[in-house]
Amino acid sequence: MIGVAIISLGALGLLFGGVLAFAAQKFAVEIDPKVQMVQEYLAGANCGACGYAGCAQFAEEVVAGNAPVTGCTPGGSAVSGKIAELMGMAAPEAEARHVAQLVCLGDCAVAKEKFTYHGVPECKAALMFGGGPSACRFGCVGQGTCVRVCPVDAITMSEKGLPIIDKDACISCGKCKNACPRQVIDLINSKTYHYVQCKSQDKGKQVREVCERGCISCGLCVKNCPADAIRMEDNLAIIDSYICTNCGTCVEVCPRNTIA
Amino acid sequence: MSFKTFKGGVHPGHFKSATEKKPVVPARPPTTVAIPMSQHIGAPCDPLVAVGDEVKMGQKIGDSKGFVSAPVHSSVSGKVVKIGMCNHALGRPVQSVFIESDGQDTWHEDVQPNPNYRDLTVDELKKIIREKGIVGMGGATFPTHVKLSPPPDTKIDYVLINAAECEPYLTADHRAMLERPEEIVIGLQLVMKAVNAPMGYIGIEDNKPDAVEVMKKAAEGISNIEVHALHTKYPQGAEKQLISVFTGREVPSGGLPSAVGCVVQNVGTCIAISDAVRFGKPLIERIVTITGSGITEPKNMLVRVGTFIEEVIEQCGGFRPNIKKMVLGGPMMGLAQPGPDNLPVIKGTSGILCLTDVEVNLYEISPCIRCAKCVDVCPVSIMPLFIGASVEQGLYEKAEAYNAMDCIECGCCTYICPAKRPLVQWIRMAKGDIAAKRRK
Amino acid sequence: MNVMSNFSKGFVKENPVFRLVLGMCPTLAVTGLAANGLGMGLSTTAVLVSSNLVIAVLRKAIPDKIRIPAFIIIIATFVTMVDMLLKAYQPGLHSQLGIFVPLIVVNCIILGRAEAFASKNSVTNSIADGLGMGLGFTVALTLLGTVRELLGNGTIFSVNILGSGYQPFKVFGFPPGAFIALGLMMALMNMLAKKYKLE
Amino acid sequence: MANIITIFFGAVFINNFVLSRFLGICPFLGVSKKVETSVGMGMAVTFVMGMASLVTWLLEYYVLVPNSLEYLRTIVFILVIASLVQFVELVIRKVSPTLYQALGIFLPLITTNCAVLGVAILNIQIGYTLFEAIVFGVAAAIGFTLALVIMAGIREQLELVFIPEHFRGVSLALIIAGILSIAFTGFQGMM
Amino acid sequence: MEFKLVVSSSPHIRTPESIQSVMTDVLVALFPAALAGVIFFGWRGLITMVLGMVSAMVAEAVILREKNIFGDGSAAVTGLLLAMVLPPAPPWWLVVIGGVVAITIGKHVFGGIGNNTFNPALVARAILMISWAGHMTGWVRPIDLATAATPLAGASTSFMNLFVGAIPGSLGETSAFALILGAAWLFYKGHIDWRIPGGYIGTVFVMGTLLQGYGSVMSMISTGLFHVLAGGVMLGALFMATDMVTSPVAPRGKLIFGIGCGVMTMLVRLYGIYPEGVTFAILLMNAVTPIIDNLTLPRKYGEVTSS
Repeated sequence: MIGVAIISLGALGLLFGGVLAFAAQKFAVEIDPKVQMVQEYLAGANCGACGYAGCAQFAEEVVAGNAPVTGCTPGGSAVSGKIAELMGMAAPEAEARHVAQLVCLGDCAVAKEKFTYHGVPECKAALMFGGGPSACRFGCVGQGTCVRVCPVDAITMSEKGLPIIDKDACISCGKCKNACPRQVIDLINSKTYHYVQCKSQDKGKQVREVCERGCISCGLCVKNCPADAIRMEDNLAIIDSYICTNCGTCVEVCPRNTIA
Repeated sequence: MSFKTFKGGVHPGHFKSATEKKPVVPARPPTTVAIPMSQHIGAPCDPLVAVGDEVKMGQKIGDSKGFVSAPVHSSVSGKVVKIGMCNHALGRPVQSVFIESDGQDTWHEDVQPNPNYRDLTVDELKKIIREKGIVGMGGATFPTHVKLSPPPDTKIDYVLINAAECEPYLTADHRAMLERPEEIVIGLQLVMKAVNAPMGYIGIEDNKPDAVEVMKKAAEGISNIEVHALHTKYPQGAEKQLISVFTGREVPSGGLPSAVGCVVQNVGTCIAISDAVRFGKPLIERIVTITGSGITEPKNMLVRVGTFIEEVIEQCGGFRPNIKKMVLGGPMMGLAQPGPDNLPVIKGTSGILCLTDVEVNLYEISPCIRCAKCVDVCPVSIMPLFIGASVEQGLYEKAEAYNAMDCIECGCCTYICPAKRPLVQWIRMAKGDIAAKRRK
Repeated sequence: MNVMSNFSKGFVKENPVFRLVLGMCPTLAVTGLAANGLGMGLSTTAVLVSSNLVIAVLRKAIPDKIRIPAFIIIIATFVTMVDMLLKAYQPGLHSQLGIFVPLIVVNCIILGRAEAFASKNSVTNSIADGLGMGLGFTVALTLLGTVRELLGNGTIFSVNILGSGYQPFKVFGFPPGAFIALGLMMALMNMLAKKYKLE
Repeated sequence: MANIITIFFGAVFINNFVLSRFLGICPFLGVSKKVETSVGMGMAVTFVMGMASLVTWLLEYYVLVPNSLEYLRTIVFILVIASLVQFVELVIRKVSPTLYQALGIFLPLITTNCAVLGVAILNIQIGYTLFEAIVFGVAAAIGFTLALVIMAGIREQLELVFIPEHFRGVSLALIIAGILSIAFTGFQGMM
Repeated sequence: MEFKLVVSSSPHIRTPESIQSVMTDVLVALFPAALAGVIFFGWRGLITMVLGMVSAMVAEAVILREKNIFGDGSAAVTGLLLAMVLPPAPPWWLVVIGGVVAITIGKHVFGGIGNNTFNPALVARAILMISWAGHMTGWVRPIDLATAATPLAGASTSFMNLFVGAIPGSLGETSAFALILGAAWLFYKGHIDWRIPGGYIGTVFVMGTLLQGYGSVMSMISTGLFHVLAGGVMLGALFMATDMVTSPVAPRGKLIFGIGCGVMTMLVRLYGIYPEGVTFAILLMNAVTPIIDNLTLPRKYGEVTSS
């Protein structure tokens, strides 16, 4: 009885093994070695939980950059870590965390508006009308595109029309920075140095006309910086993060409280 | 009495009664004008004058080497005081020539009447039309000489004159027909000659029976020009829809009207052509309807190009205090402006619409309820609801698949949407994005 | 990764049902009654632990090329054993679970853990992993079974809870209710995960 | 003949594999994001399930039963199906790259699709003849495809709307499947 | 300048219609049928309808954290429609559960108004039907409210009764006359298209005529007519299938949708174990609506057919 079972299973195994071995050689197709390596790491269950048709296709898509490295759910965190490493995407955690910072202070209390915008709530859309509703050419548009692109909902819109970034929730992905048409979001490590919360390259007089808090390029910070870390470029103070000693003098001397 | 109609379209209120009975009055000559170097679709002009130069009325002050372009002319005589940026109806400031008028309005020597204008050759005609800076005056401002130069192997069967004036509020074309019908007919004849077309049609919406009558009379005895009353429906005046109505032909997707043997011109353009060819006058003034509940005294005015809108408004008694929105053009396709300051009238300014809280309702955008009214009214049979939703989600490829590029931006979908969704704006965003991608 | 964390991750952080969305077929099919869910979960756990154990032991002996068929055979063997054991000692449960007992063999969790974990880790860790995942699966199935049984029948483990006056929300006992109940529970889990930052 | 139609109709609509028998849920949830993909998947499943029904039936009645080895059914069947699928995949990949792109890429996914093993075991449990078994296999796969395509259509459309955060993905898919399952109960009793 | 203007994209004028006005129109259109329900089934019918509307509206207001309980009016419509497909006098808790289920599972798990794939009222009805089949089939005769079977279950009745609605059946579905009256209002306002109800009713009539009306021409026509007037076809075709959110948007798609509903309804009636198939038919067609939508995109203006 047992003998029959063993023999038949063995025979079947041999048969299929032989056929497959034959087929694998006969019908061999070249595969990208990187794809093969990713496939090695995967759970290999071909379960489809990743949304792709099997492990092989998922591996291909990961290498092509279309699928997330964390896509293999049965493998869990261990597998995704290995794939990320292979793909060179492993996040270096040792370095200090740079989080998204808003570099504009122009909320509706301090910055003038040319008109009231009404329509599609996207900064890009608002900018199509006369250069946007904000009187400042460099200021935040306030339609909240960054709020919507944030994958972890770390950004909310204040009542005054400026985004508020939850620094603890920020994962430093940079999506908001890339989505902002006015580029008033930067990834900054605010613990180790100071930064200027304005992007206006207008002359001081023009800035005064449109905003109460913008950089008027008075140069006080440049003069007073003990480390010479601040320079004036295009009517805007810029603090060099490598030189800044985080002493805080510039914050004190700025007449418009633009530096944080 | 109506002629034929096209698929889709909406029936907004007319709102024309404020100005349709008011004759066109010339505006006060401006003291200073700002002439933008770009008043048309295509390459902007380079200034031909420098600060301090003396210019005369009708003098060419800007030109470009580009084919799709039209020169600009001074609308006053006087001195160039500044060449710099000036606000523009399309949103972005553009380079403009600021001229201080000397009050004399002396014509430039190039402006000479031509009594033998009927004997001009086709090429001469086209040259005059280009040199005098004629562009489409319905609002799109496409250079007219380009429209009159179809690809060499196409035969033009019809010239269609869009006298529908389907935009609510506006009456500039209506008044032009009542007051200058002969010039329109002459303009049409010149266009027909320029493109060698055997037949010309003038289409007028049937809510202007007086204009239909006047035009019929003006065209009486001319065998190859017919005047027709059309259904009152927006967008009756849209190029593609007008062609369908008259000829039953459809302009292929992405193609030009000449592909189906048609050329479409606006009433105002016909008058401008007649002026240019017969009297040598370049396009330096146009009829503008100033209306809406936000203006003290609605009027039809003959305004010089470059006149600041502030001055025009002032001549109409100024804004009422409850003004909420100022639109250049009609309410369906016109562009809202941040304000009247430092903003000149240009060749395409058909109307200045001053709207108050009554009309400007700041609706909140609701989710689409798929009522499909936008599908029913869309004159080009695309799916505004899906395109809008795709763009809302950032799925521009999907928007392209739903034929976003075929949209004529007439605004019917947005007008009809009970959920108050800004469909046209989304579609415009999609078109911008797709066009940018295709250029790559 | 120590033994303890390998064991505990299966319960919440990488719960096979609620977080990884694996093994949906038995999850939906047999959870009309809490007891069935428990039985199915334990059977799966047994297979998972034993196959993880054997594969971890043999991981160096099995040639790389034929490892997947080898794993399948090992798993199928244990599934057949569980099938026979259930039939012998729990015939009622066996007939309730029906076709889903042999189908444990194609449960993605088992082959997935075998390939991704047991074939690369030590025996102790593999057992911990299998036990954790299996019990996480069991807990999820029992929970779903409990909810469905309570709403759809007014009982839990066949003990009447809601009294005889309760008019059962029978849909939860039927296939549509299985989908809907699991969908709602998963949304709840997503909410809790978000709240306690388990991403 | 009437029997065949009953089997077919029953497997496609009345006892739809996904919506009422809970077989093949993993790919149903995983591969139902695009209509195009779901059609390809459906075709691949149909092919494999037809083949699997044939082969496993032959094995059962010509190998297992004569040797009284029915208890090895699970092992043998899964082995056969896995090998069969892999073999077909290898062949298609070499022979026709286009067919592989349309169909072949889904094949690995099918090994662990419990619908395939399920159909093989059900064929034996119910006691179908060879022809009936193949019809049942193909019909079950068509039912699976139907559910998959409908689901993919709905999910494609739902891309255009804002789904509440916690319901995004599988959670809402399950609820939709539930409602679909209700709609399919309308077929009860037909035939 | 002292005033700040508004800038927005064109067009600058909008139709006065809003979601709220559309929903109000639907409520107005449902009024005749609701009134007929009250006339035939008495104050219990009224209570059921009020209960359905209130529970749906409260559920919606709670989910949206909205103080205005009427909101955009869609919850009221859902609640009323649900009540109209319930038996005249179900237990109160059944109606409340139905209203809540319709708004939550039928609507808000999809993201609220406009997003739901299935008709919320029918989702709720189907779930109630599966859960409490006994309560959901408690049919009574109009006026005297004695227990009775519906015409579809074999009870004989006259065509006049069928048309006016003096037959046992769901609260709001019996009176074809009142339903047509209400639908006429929606047609007039342009909220519904003839294609869905036309395709639906036409198919039911044709299939009833051909598949069951053996014998003379008279019997064929009367059988077809019977299938149209009995049960929920009128309510389903005029108010449920035409629900904008869950039906196709393109004209051709609407016709296909209507025909599909009709075919499915008749299949269930003639061959299934359920006497009535409207709910299943519409839910099933709701599910395939996205596919219909994608296959029936209208030909765009100036499309080059072959190049």
